[in-house]
Amino acid sequence: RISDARADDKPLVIFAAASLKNALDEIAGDWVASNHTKPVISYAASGPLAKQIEAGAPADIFVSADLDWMDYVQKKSLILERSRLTLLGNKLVLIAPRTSSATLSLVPGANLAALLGEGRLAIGEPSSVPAGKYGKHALEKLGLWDQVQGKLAMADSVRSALLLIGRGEAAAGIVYQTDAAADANVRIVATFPDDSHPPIVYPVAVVAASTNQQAQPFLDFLRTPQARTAFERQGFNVIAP
Amino acid sequence: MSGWELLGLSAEEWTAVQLSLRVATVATLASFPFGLAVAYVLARGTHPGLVILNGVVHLPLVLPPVVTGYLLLLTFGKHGTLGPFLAEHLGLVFSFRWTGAALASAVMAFPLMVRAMRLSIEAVDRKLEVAAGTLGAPPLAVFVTITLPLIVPGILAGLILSFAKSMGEFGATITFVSNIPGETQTLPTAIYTLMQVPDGETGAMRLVLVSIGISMAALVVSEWLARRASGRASLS
Amino acid sequence: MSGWELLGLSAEEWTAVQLSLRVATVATLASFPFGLAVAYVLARGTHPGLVILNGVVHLPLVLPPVVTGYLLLLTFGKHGTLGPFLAEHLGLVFSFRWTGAALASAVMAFPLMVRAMRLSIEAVDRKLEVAAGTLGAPPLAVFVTITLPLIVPGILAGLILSFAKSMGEFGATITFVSNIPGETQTLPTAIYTLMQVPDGETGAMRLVLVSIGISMAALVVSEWLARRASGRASLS
Amino acid sequence: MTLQVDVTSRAGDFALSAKFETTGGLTALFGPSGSGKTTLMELIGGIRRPAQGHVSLDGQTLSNSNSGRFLKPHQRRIGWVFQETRLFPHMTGRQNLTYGQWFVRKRDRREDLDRVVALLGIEHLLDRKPATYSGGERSRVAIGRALIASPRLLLMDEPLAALDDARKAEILPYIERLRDEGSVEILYVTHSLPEVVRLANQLVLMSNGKLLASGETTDLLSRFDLAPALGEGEAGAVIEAVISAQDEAFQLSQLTARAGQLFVPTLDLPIGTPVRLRIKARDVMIALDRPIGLSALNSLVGKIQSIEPGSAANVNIVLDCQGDRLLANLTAKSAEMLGLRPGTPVYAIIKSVSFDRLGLGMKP
Amino acid sequence: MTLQVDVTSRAGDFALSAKFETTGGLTALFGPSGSGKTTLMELIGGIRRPAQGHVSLDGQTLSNSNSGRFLKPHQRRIGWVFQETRLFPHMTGRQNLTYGQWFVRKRDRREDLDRVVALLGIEHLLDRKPATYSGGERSRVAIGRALIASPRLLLMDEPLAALDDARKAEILPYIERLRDEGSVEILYVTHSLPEVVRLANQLVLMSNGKLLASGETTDLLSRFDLAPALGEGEAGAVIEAVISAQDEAFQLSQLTARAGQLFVPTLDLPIGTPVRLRIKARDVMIALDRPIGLSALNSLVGKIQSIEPGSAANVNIVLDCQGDRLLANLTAKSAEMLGLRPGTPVYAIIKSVSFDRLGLGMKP
Ligand SMILES: Nc1ncnc2c1ncn2[C@@H]1O[C@H](COP(=O)(O)OP(=O)(O)OP(=O)(O)O)[C@@H](O)[C@H]1O
Ligand SMILES: Nc1ncnc2c1ncn2[C@@H]1O[C@H](COP(=O)(O)OP(=O)(O)OP(=O)(O)O)[C@@H](O)[C@H]1O
Ligand SMILES: [Mg+2]
Ligand SMILES: [Mg+2]
Repeated sequence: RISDARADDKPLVIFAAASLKNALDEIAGDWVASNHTKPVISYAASGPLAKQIEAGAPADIFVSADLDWMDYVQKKSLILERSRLTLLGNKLVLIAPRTSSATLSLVPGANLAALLGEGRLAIGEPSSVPAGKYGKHALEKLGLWDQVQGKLAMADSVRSALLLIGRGEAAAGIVYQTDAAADANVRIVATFPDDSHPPIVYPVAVVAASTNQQAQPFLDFLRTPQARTAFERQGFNVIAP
Repeated sequence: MSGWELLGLSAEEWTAVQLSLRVATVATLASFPFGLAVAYVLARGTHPGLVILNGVVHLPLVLPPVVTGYLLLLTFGKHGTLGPFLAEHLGLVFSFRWTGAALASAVMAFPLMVRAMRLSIEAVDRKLEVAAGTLGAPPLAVFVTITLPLIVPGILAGLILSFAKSMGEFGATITFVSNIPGETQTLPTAIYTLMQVPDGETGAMRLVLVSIGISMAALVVSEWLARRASGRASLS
Repeated sequence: MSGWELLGLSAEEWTAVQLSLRVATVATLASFPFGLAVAYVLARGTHPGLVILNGVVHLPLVLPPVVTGYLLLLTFGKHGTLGPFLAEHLGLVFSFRWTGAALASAVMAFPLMVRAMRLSIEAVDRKLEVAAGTLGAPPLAVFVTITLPLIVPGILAGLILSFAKSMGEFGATITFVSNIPGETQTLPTAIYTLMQVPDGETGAMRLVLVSIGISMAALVVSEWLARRASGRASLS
Repeated sequence: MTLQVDVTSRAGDFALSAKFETTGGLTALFGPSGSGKTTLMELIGGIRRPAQGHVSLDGQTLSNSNSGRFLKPHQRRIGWVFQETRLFPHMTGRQNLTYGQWFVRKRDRREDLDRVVALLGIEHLLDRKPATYSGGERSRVAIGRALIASPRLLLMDEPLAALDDARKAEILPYIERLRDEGSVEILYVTHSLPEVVRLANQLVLMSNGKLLASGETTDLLSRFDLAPALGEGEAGAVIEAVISAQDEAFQLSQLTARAGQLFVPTLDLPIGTPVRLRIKARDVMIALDRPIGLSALNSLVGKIQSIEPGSAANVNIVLDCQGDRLLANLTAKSAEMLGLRPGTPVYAIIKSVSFDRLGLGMKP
Repeated sequence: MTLQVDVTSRAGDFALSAKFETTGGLTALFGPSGSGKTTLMELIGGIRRPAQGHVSLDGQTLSNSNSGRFLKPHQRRIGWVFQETRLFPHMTGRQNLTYGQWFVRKRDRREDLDRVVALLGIEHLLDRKPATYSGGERSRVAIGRALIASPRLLLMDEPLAALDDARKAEILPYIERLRDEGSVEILYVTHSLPEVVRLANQLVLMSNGKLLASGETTDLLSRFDLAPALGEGEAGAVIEAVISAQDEAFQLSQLTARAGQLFVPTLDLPIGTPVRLRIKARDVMIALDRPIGLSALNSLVGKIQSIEPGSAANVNIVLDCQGDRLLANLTAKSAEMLGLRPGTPVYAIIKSVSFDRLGLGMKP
């Protein structure tokens, strides 16, 4: 059991957004290779993770896919504010099923409705799923929101949205570039301009209650070139210096 | 001022309440004949292949709901295995429709419904069915006049379990038909969404109470019906 | 080469398999006495207050699993209503421990277990219990020697439903005790994680098959036991 | 109507084999508890599948292990009065009673609810569920239910066992009528010999899964060798007679048998009707001279045919009364005191009141 | 042991009220189907709660509607043989039989499994579950189960109804022994008058929820006014006698009653034993002169006390034979032919073989 382990080889417990699994698993491997104890990573949606930290979860590091939930825990002084760092960035793309030949350039006034036709636009649930939140913001900024508001299919995660598009249920959708690039069933139609939405970032921080000496070193490890390669291989851009 | 305003619900939430009722009712009633048939076959059949059917029936219980939702998508989606066929020949379209939510609920609740009915069927004294046969009743008539009335408790239990499960089903539904207000946004998906927003708990709890209220009402009705039925069947 | 390598599982996944088995078994067995007691009271009791108990038992079915998980967090968490008390006086710690996963599973499966057992208890011929009483058996002895053996089918159904549900329970578990490999990462949460990343489906489906395999084995055993029990009880 | 049965069956340690044929009317199935009577009925009714053999009714094969033919119970029109009644617990008395009517064609319906209800005295049960019936009330409703279904073969498994004599006496004439109307054949299990005598034209004796004997009731009941199977004190002769006069003043019927004239309690049947009566061996006294000043009305002239030791203190005497065979059961002491030997001419004395109403009826 | 009952109860339309007291031994509960016998037993056994009244056994109050006292069945040590047997379906015969033993203190145990099993002939059922038992086998196991539980009051609800006469004859002496040992009181429902005569020292007659009469069996059975309740052809006198000689050669016992000497089939009891015997009215003949050359061994000297019209063609004659009251049932025609009047001196003729073994036994 985690709490019973001796302090020196007590593994790090990382609460991380599920979308980072591939990259973080690889980096964790590298971390072990450089003579550290294997960290324990609990992947879930950012919201539950934040609430669990609030409820006293034995986490050392919180990697959020969402600014709001990191702010939530910070406001409650559950993280070490000085350790907080904006680690990764991502891009938002408009995708369609692989078989689709639609084209569209994402400029104000573009005819997204025509691209959808009778179909729906799959998107993360805008109030709870970060990708949806960014997507809604971008569409509003581009003045396209009203065109599609009644045609949304709101998924519970960006992966579910991707699935809906990949299966051809939805005519198009908005997901992260990282997810779109890895899925052969979808085709990227266009990338949203960076200024159409707040920067897509993945903040990380050490949990305030953590007593694990390895927490800060691991956070530092996430900024090494080795880690950077791993993140980039999954399509993220590493923002942290 | 309408009822939902009294409850402090938004129009959208009120829609979700109505939709949930519809989805739960349709899911329960539409799956009932299938549930009953499967329960009967599992209770009475002797074919060794039934072990497969039994396994399949239990799958929605065993699988994480997202997986079930995923499999539903592969099967009943617009481009799924059965989806196009059903749409063309029976006019049944599930994708992004409340019918899809009902299907997801029905599938998730199916093992519960089947098990309750099966238990009741297994408890029926088969000597009574034999007696009905000797009075000239062919098998179907025996089922309708003897078996069915005797398993009313199991049927009611199956229906209420299915209804309650439908009121709470969320994972498979949202994966299968996503979350479209007015079409597929049921109470549980609305609650889930609220739970995912920082400080959304209060709003969620209000909906939770509505959901509990509906389910408890259904429960009380089902208990009352069961009591009536068993009161009719015996007393001593 | 170990079994899990043959199945193509990683060490972590194998841990999740073992943990799931443990969680499902403990959840099922530990909730059994409570389930049986509640089923008995609901089947036989006449107190009007039982309608409340009945409602509470059904709650985990009605509520979206995240809500149940959240309520568990509020109740049994480190800073929850009962958590500190239980930790101090009974040494029972649930928060972020496999025991918590078992608790979540047990709670989620409770309505299913109770209903199955209750249906069986209601089907017991009470004249037999009366007969046992006239032979001098006090109520507890009647329960153990008459009622219990007669409801074996319901007990087995309740146990297998609980076990299967535990193998698939995900929403309440991940909300309550997170998804910590080796501690709270069960098969369904592991599957969920894999479903959340690109190219994770293949891995997920492998785990799904493992999960199905385990559940089907449990199912077959339970059916066999049920057949044996009923074979013992009657034949004609 | 004829029922042909030739079956073997096995359940656990219990093996049954039986071969017999009936010629219509009512056939009693008689034998100790556990001898296989219910099992045999189940084989005939199609509730149990014979291991070997065949059953046919009126020429129609109901089951045949060679051809594999096996009609389901509902295809046989074989009605049952089950030993454990098997009433439908969720139905009222009325619904139970009329259940079978739904599945009979109109023209095959023979029984009317009201008549059956009145006969069985179950008016008060019509609107109640069986859970509150008494034991005998359950049997009565079960009998009614089977009757109203108008089967062509009726299997009755100890239908009157739970009833008092008064109630039995009301129902028996009705079963006789059923038997004599000829539209239904009856197989009747009972442990009561008076019922057998009264009702059965044929008798099948079972013991331990085997057929001990089968044939005409009259013949089997006159066989002293079957006495152990039939029960102590129940042996007797069955003779045939016709009603030759009615004495209305004293409410007696005078019968003429080959043996002579007999007075019996009045039978409400026309003069000339052939009847059958059972004279229990224990009710027959022997006198060397025609008795005078004795209340017994019947004395028949006969000759002792044989004297055999019976059970314990008794001897069984077979009398030949002008061709009618009579049995008498005396103490050995009496036989000795009177010096009875085969060939001794004697009078057989029988009280009129000793004719058992349950065992006296039309010739089936 | 004494049982005091004074209860009223109501179930739906059926109202029951009964007040009687027993003085130990075996009390028969007799009455038509639906008259409330089972209900009355349920009130005594604590399965049903009386609306009013009280039940006490041996001075211990079992229920009392005034004080609100009501012992649960398992606190009463009242055993049951249920009309519908209620065997435990999940237990073998052996487990069913020994079930009650777990709950009796060692010193209260009176019955031994092996003996009961042998008596009831149920060896072959010990390792089987009840589902495959025949009807009669179920009753036998139910009887055994109740006996082995060694209750202080045993309620037997038509325990022998499903059994053949041979089996009954084996079980009856055992019930007599139980009755005479005095450690258990028995309440016994039956529709068979011979069983009543043989077993019951007291009789409770029920009709339509009411107590028709209760008292000593001897007294009630001699009352012609109760004949309709007792059943046709079953009226008879019960007289008391002692065994005065044993005729081993002819296997007869000679009894001495006030009425005179009687020969009956041998009773395996010592000389001097008081016995009770029932002489059915239908088995008694009347002669004006002492008969000669007649096989009947018994002729008692008496005087006609009264002649009453009986059912149909019959008259009921009460005889006074030196203080013993005898009943005779003759046809009116015989009575007329013999010119019988009250006061006429007559001989009552009775065949020895007509004494019913089922109805002949030690004075209870
Ligand atoms: N599966 C079985 N294994 C062993 N014996 C069995 C099985 N099924 C039935 N028997 C036996 O077969 C015998 C015949 O049963 P059946 O019910 O035909 O008797 P019955 O003549 O109707 O007796 P009763 O008059 O008591 O009703 C019984 O002794 C019963 O115990
Ligand atoms: N709830 C009820 N409503 C109406 N009548 C009832 C109810 N319960 C019992 N009775 C009636 O009470 C009467 C007495 O039943 P009980 O079982 O005591 O009869 P019994 O004397 O044992 O008859 P049997 O010899 O047929 O077993 C029956 O006529 C029965 O129908
Ligand atoms: Mg039988
Ligand atoms: Mg009764």
